[in-house]
Amino acid sequence: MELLSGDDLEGFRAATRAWLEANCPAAMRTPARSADDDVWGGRAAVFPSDDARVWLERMGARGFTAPTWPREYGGAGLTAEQARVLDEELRSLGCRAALKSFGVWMLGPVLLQYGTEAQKLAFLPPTARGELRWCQGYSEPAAGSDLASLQTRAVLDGDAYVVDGQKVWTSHADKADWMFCLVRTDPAAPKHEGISFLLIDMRSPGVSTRPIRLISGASPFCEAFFDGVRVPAAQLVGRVNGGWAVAKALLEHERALISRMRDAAFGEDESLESIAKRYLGTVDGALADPVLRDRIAQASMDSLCNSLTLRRSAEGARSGRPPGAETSMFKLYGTELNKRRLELIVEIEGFRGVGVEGSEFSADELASTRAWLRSRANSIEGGSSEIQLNIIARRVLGLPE
Amino acid sequence: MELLSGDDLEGFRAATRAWLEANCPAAMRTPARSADDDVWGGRAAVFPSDDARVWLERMGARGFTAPTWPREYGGAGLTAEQARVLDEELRSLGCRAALKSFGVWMLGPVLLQYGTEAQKLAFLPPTARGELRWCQGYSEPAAGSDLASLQTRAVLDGDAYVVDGQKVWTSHADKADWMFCLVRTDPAAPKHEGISFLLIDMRSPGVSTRPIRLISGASPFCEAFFDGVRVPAAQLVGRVNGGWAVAKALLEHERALISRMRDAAFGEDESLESIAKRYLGTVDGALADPVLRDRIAQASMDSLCNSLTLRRSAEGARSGRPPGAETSMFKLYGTELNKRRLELIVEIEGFRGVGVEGSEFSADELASTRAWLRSRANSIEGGSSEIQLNIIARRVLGLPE
Amino acid sequence: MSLVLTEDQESIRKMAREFVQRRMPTTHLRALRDGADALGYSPACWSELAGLGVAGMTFPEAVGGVGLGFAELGIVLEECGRTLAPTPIVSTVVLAGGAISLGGTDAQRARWLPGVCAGERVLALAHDEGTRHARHRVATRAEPVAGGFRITGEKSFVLDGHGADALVVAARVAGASADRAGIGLFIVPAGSPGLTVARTPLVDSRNAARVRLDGVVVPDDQVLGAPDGGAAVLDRVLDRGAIAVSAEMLGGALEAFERTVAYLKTRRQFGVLIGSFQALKHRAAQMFCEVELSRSIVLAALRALDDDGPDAALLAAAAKARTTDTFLRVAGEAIQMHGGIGVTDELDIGLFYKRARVAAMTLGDAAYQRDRYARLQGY
Amino acid sequence: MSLVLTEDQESIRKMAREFVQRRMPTTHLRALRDGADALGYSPACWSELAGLGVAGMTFPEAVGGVGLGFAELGIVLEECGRTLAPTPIVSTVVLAGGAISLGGTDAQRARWLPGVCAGERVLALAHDEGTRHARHRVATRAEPVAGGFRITGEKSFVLDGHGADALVVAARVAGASADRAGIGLFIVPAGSPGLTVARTPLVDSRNAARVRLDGVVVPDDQVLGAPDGGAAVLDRVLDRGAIAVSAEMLGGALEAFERTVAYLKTRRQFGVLIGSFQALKHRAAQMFCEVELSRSIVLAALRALDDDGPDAALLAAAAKARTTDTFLRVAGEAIQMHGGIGVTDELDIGLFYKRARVAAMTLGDAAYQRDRYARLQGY
Repeated sequence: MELLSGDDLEGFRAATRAWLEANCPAAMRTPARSADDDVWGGRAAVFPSDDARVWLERMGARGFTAPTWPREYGGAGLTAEQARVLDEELRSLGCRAALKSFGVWMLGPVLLQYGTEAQKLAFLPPTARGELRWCQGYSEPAAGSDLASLQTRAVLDGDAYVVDGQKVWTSHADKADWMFCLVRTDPAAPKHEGISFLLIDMRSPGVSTRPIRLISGASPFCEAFFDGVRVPAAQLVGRVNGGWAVAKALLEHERALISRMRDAAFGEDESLESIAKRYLGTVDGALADPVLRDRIAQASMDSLCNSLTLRRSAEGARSGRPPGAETSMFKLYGTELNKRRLELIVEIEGFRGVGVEGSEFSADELASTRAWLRSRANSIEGGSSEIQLNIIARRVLGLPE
Repeated sequence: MELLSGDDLEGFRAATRAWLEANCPAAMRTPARSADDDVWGGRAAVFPSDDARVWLERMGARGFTAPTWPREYGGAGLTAEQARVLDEELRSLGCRAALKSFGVWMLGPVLLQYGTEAQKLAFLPPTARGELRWCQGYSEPAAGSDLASLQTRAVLDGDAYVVDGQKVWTSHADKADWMFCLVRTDPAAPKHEGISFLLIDMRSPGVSTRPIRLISGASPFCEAFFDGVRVPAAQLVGRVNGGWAVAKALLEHERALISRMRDAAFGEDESLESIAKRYLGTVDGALADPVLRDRIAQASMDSLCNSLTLRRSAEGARSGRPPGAETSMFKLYGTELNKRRLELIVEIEGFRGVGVEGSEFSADELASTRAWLRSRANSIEGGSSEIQLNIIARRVLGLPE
Repeated sequence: MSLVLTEDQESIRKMAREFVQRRMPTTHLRALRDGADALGYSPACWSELAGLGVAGMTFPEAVGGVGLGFAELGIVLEECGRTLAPTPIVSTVVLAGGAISLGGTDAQRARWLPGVCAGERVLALAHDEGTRHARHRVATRAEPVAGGFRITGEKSFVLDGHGADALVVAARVAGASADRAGIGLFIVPAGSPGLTVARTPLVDSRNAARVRLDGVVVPDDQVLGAPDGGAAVLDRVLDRGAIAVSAEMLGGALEAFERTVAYLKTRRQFGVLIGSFQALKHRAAQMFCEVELSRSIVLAALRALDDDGPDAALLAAAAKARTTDTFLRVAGEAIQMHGGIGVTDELDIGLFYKRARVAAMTLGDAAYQRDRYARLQGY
Repeated sequence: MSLVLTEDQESIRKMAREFVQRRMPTTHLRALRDGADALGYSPACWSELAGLGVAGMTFPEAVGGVGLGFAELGIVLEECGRTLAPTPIVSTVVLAGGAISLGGTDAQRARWLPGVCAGERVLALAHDEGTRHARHRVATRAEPVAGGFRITGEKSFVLDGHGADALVVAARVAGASADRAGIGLFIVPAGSPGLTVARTPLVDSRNAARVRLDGVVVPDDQVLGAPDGGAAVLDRVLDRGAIAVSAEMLGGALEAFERTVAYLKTRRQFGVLIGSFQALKHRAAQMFCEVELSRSIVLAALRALDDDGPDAALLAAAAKARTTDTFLRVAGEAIQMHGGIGVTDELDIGLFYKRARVAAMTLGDAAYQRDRYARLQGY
């Protein structure tokens, strides 16, 4: 493993590039065409192609699916700098993501911080290899923005917690193997102090799920029901009634994730101006609709400013300034930008931007319409824009309660 | 006075027009050039011309300065319909306002509702004739939006209240003869229940004023100080500690007044598009700057919608639906529209829109710059936009506290 | 002209509301959508509504109409907007029916309008081409042939086009693509040789179609007025259409707004009603103002149509621009304030959001209307 | 290129802040304004600031400069923006000095730049005409005469024009009014026959002048570069100017924002701190985001100048558009949130508001910059 031992970053870059060129199948170096090309792994993993399976196996074996995790937990033990180089090389070769995983993105970091050694060894390596697919059991019907008022109960009975209650807005609960879940273990305590963080096997008796249909027509979210589900006490992460700290740490990872996803999406998607040129036409080289052009330029500039702010924050983090509540800004602004962008695309496409099916619309048009409708949830899920504004006002600006 | 006896509205219109044509001096049928042409009356009245003095005397004698007040109190005893006809005829002949008066606009209506017979007889006729100039003693340094937390104290001492304290944002306090004023008469009561409404002669010993310079350079407002000022108890309006009801009634008149003023101003001023044509030029008949043109059209449409809403409200009132908290909407929207309009004018005029003095700018340019700066106070004075939003949310929409 | 409803108009509102809420609540739209209904509206409901006088409301009694005005029709449209009730009012009564009424011969009117008033015939105006509304951008050509015209071209976003018994087609007899002069209006019955109509299912589950005309021959007696002077009629019906859609959007905005305010008064988070959060209160109050402004301009525009006033075109532009901005804002805020359930298909709010976007584009969006308003005002 | 300040840059910030807060707080601007100062800035303060290396910061050591970059100058401008400190940095160092540095001969540079670096000479760029900025709209004519050019025309909004020792004048040698080709840059010393300079006092109490050139003769050795190829230099200094003004606006926005947040934490109404009102909190949080975005784009644009990167023009447009929108919004909100005292001359907030508006127009407002951004991106 000489590849990882060099502390010379350019050496690492060269070695990484060589490994990627040797190991990434050619088909995995083409852009993903749709969400159907995503690989989420799990016990019942569905691969769009054999190449996708091979690519995950190789990346997982190398620890590159969770590059900064220690190698004993399935990662590659990279420094943040090295991980950035890996990321750059993956982009530069146009490699598809080998694995999409809430386990890697969200659970992993908190398990590394709060988990027991046994938990880390049990859960992290298969998660990194894409063998376990996770979902997030946070929101409940009466606990949306006010997450801490959740009601799902877990009562200790011998060596297991008995869980009863309901979760909602659980991404892919119907396809996940395990859930990381917030439960109330002390109903008498102040609401933030009676919450624990549990890992639940979705095959456990008493667990059921039901997909929620969104306005976009898709059903990425589920309701999940727990009816006397027995969860071994060893699957508690952190201390009993200490789950809120774990939950908050995980939320920051989620917000950072959402910000990065939006930012990345801006780079990959067809630019607004390119779409606009096709649909609106140009006069003397300028878009034929000057008012829409002004708004397109504003959206484009704002996304440039947002990307630069993300970069500045990342650079600050590398020079020792931790990103704190400012992830709220990225969550807020990134999702609002994405909404604006998709709204503009629909306006640019005009009548062709509001089609729902049928051969009269192109696949791209139908996809952008669905994405536009889907984007309305961006400013609600993962902590609504209002919650982010509250966080910025209180924690960044120090305004009074 | 056959003029007023006819209940035939068209007969009243004809008679009114004839009277106006006979009595309005020719010079008073030209547009006012600036605020210097305004007639505010009062003991120390300053008239821009003899015609202005004659015009006020004739209108005052006819009761037309306060058309709907009963004739015994100096008004003309007109119905709302007749008053509208009078207003239309004044506009149609292009007559200048004979009198501007907070006494007529704001104090009069509440004195008619809450005043004693003696108070009405003492104050209303000279107010209608423009012999008394009033100012409004409401806001205090620590009681702006939260008006009810005012601190100016009035303690009964024999047959007079002794007033100590300070008012701020008092329009023309330095030029007014009298002030209608909110004072605290019971410091122990809940804050809304210890307030009384007093009329104070500004010549009383212990009263002093100091102008406040605004960002526009003008000083239309003053601070007013009360140091042991003795105010006869007979000058209390309404019941002791019952001043809040009087105050609120007056505020509604103020808001309605501000809305009407904005609306009227839109009709009289040069249109945005006319200014824009001069400064921006046109291409094929359209303003040369399409993005600014879009915003000008939006502002123009919004002011049209606002005028129509005022008209709808007035028609509703005539058919028996009282204007309630919706005056808050007019205050809010009218002032925001005025700010937008003046901001647009500055943008349209470009470099010429930000001049502060000197021969390099035209008088109109300098006036619009001052008006733009002055307009920033519109959404603060007379109840800030935030206060109006609170009122709409609570009283119109019924949202919880 | 008053902006306050008369007693008769209040009765019409009551009648319309009662009917729409009972026969065409939002579940009606859902049933049509989920059943993939081929028409996208219910002929039975339309027939009943016509029986109440709605289809003939703006037509004279001579052709089977009721002889009322747009003020009254606007009330019905507003009520339909509240439940997103799909009806062919805009396509059949306002646009195509209006064109035949304004520009047709007595024979044409006698042939088509009684059936419209009875709710038995559905018509559509095939005008727009390309991806957005533009008043005189007509590239479809009508060439003179013996005894008539041969029409070739393609139309998009034809409201109710696929269920219509006949289309009124705008086609160019002379001039360049954006000229006002040279546009003719032609009545093309469904099933005419060379006519292809394909429904384009939209997110609002309402009705629009793409229409292709491949050498469709229209005899002279199916030409509306002078074959190159259709723009006069077209302009008037497009103004009427914009105002009609505005009235419907007003209803949609009102309903979405009221449902949201009601939700703010019942949903609890952090131990309190979310309607007590000042940030949401202020946003709700701002929306209230916009909805009130929309109501005023819609009322004024409808009355201008009935008074045949010179400012109808200007008010049409202002009404469509204002209601478009308002409905889009209100529907967007409605989703956000409802939170998670706001983006589920189960809740109706998403239906209002989708309708807002499609209605926004119908007959010209807000920026289009501002451009038109400015041009009408001479700048 | 990093978006995080180096230690040296942090030292420069400390130095600049200390100087500006001590010598040019907002009372400095007030004193100049209320005393109707003829220049509008303090030569003494400028001399001191030059002594600290600010005037020569971006110039090479060969002409008396310090040899640092725009990243460093931007820090100083940001600090000046915080107190609205009037200095001739933009006019003298960035615009006119930059033009001489980029386009001048060795003799021209030697004649003017050492004085600039020493804070002894003030220069101005006379470019705009009419009522708003437009990059290549130059109607002022330069006719060839024996040994030079004769210039006739009128310039508006010439920053520091009335106090300048010399003007760099953009005049047209060939072409039509908006052509990029045919523009020349000419050095015109103050007092030249035919030159009239009149100060135009603006609401921000800073410096701008109208300049009239009535047959001013400029000898060949005072032409900057090719007499018809000045646009190449002009474009670069206008980009630099836009970025410099953006840096100053960032400082103004930061200061107005921070003062407002501080006020929200101290002002009480209804028995509580007004900063506890959620509607105000959300508005403050949104402003925070905009200020942070502004900071990022300003940092990136300044660095692009130092790296001489190909995207400097694009970043200039984005920086000026973003900081303009942000400063206007923040200053407007600052007034509103301060309430009554916000509109008094006594409080500084109004000064920030006035500066925001004038700075917005300087070298192109937000809409202008968006137009330019779109054009640079090819749409």
